[in-house]
Amino acid sequence: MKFGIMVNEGPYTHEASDTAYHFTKAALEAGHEIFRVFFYHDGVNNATRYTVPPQDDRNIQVRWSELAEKHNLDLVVCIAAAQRRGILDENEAKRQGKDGDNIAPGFRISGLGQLIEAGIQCDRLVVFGD
Amino acid sequence: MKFGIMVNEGPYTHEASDTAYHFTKAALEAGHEIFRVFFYHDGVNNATRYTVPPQDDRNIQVRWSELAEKHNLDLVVCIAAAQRRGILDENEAKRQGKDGDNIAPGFRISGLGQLIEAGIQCDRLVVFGD
Amino acid sequence: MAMLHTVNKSPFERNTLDSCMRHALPGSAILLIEDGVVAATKGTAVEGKVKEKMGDVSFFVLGPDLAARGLGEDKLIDGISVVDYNGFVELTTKYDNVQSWL
Amino acid sequence: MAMLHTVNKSPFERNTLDSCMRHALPGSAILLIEDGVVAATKGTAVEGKVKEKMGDVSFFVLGPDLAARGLGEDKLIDGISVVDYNGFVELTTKYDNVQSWL
Amino acid sequence: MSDVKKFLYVNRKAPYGTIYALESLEVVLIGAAFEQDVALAFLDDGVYQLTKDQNTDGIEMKNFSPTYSALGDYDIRKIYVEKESLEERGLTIDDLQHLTYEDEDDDWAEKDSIQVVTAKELAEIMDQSDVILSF
Amino acid sequence: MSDVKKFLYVNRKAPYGTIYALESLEVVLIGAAFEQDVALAFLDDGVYQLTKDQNTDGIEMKNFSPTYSALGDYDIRKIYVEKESLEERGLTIDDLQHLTYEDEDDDWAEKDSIQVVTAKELAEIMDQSDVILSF
Repeated sequence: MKFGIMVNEGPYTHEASDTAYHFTKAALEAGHEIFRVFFYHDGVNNATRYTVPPQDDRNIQVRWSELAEKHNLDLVVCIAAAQRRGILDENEAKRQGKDGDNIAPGFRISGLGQLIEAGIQCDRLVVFGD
Repeated sequence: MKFGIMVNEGPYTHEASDTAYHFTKAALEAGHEIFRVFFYHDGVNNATRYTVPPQDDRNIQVRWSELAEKHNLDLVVCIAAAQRRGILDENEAKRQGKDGDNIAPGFRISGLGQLIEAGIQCDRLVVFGD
Repeated sequence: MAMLHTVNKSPFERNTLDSCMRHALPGSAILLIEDGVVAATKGTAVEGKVKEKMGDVSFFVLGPDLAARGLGEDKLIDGISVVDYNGFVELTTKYDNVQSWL
Repeated sequence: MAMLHTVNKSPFERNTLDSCMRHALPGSAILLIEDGVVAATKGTAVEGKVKEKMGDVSFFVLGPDLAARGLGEDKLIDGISVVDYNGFVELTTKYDNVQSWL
Repeated sequence: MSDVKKFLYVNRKAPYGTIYALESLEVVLIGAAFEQDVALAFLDDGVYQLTKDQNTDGIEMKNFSPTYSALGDYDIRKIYVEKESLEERGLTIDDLQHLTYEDEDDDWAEKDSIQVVTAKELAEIMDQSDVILSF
Repeated sequence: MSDVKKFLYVNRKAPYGTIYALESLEVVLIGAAFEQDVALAFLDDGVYQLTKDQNTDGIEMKNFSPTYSALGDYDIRKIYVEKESLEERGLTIDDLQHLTYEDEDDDWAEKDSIQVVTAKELAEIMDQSDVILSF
């Protein structure tokens, strides 16, 4: 089956991103296709490479980036939600006149249409949030 | 009176930061002292200068930074909470080997002791959260 | 001591107001803010509980949050006082302490 | 169609499970995850409501979340099935659709 | 798979206290361009999103409630409000905005977008949807 | 103002679903160095923070529950658990970790840190506190 995944909360604060990660990994292991993981609301905060979690805890951002690399996942961060919360890639930083960017490897910034497209294309859209 | 303010949620997602801001401003206008504003949990996300809110909406970070400048406020971001969520100043970026920082003017990163101190020193500690 | 309690969540969504009312002593006050303001309106499923507690405890509601949600003061339960942010600050100084029910 | 509903909040804190149960049709399933798993345990104030709904709807609970909260499978209401993340994925494929109660 | 899917946006949270209502609306507006079969459901505290006379001057947030009245122009005609949720909150349909659309199949007559439905009816609507986005 | 203030940490949320329980504990540990009069209250879903046998291998989060048993070493002796909250959740004191401290005034005898209190008693404890931190 073809899955779309939506992540609506930031890392560490809510379990949503953890559950979405374990679900995505299990779906891939079962041979399903992950069409896209879409990060919305505070979910965009999963995409900052500036996090430094305690050494004895999981690194949520790195875990997503590694899963994306291994399975060629499409991790999409909503641009409107990202602007409100300070998640930038190089292009956005330039466009907004900001002096740096913080997006992590494997994530890309795009529009809400990517979420609707996932809804249309996928057999199941599974939402994880608060 | 001497007030301590604690902000536990990020900007835009929850109203907590807005309410804390309006409370702080009203307390200052009434002649009270704001000993410190302490940002904890997702509250640390108020301190990123990378946000670009829509033009017809308030800019929560800028509002805090300006209030701090005008009234010489002490805006403290918890270091442990900031590390988990990707909020860095120049020192922290260097120490953690990150290639940039995102802290906004008027905020400083420090430890949880600053919160306890506010509890000891202030007549009232008012907490805003989810 | 007399405490000022703040409640910022809807009583229809969370147990926050219930828990606050269970622990608010006579003579204390409850200030409804943010999504919590909906508990101050008439004709709701929680109106009875709020009115009962009003015998013991003073209720206040944050006006700017009420207005944002389109809830006019004509919709308020009688006896609940509306305050603005200045009034919120005043209440924290008038009562001996503040407890935020998060 | 038969829907898989997910509930991730405690029934003691929020109205999520109540709202889900009010809208879950016979033949659908409810999967309790994250803080929602506490609704699957015996002897609670919501046990009766859950048991009543079990006549119509299948209940599942996410094992890793149960274990994290120190709730052993011996504490579960009889008839609620434990699944792991693989089982969660399987349920989403077995039912026609998924609705997350956020 | 048919060409058109039934999208249902489920709104269960009050506005302004959290951002979910506003950001849900942003999805709806973008989604309207995709020519799918779109419906919105307002239940639990979500019904507060549709109240009349919202005034956000005091909290200094953007008042996004006028956007709901523009949904008709986006050809969004199915707005379901749950009866039980209104009653629990002491609200009636008269407390909500009057939302309409123009029906091109009926000489552009102005019609009501909001339908008050029971929980049982809403459960059926949910059951018949292909994509459910919850906010 | 007296030299020592009564700090009360109010814990109302379940662990792991959100980070509040863990980050509350981090404040408690730092706060212990300030020689104030410290008490912890666990009510509503906060009582789940103290359950025995938490195993987070499956969710791959850090299991922070062993930290509660170290609180005695930080001289934190007053841990209040609300009776009504336990009952509503079908829990008893036996479902919780056994937390203790050594009483220096009583020849270092090991004593229970947890006291099960009623809502009414907890209300009085809250009322007598100088600084209330809610998580």
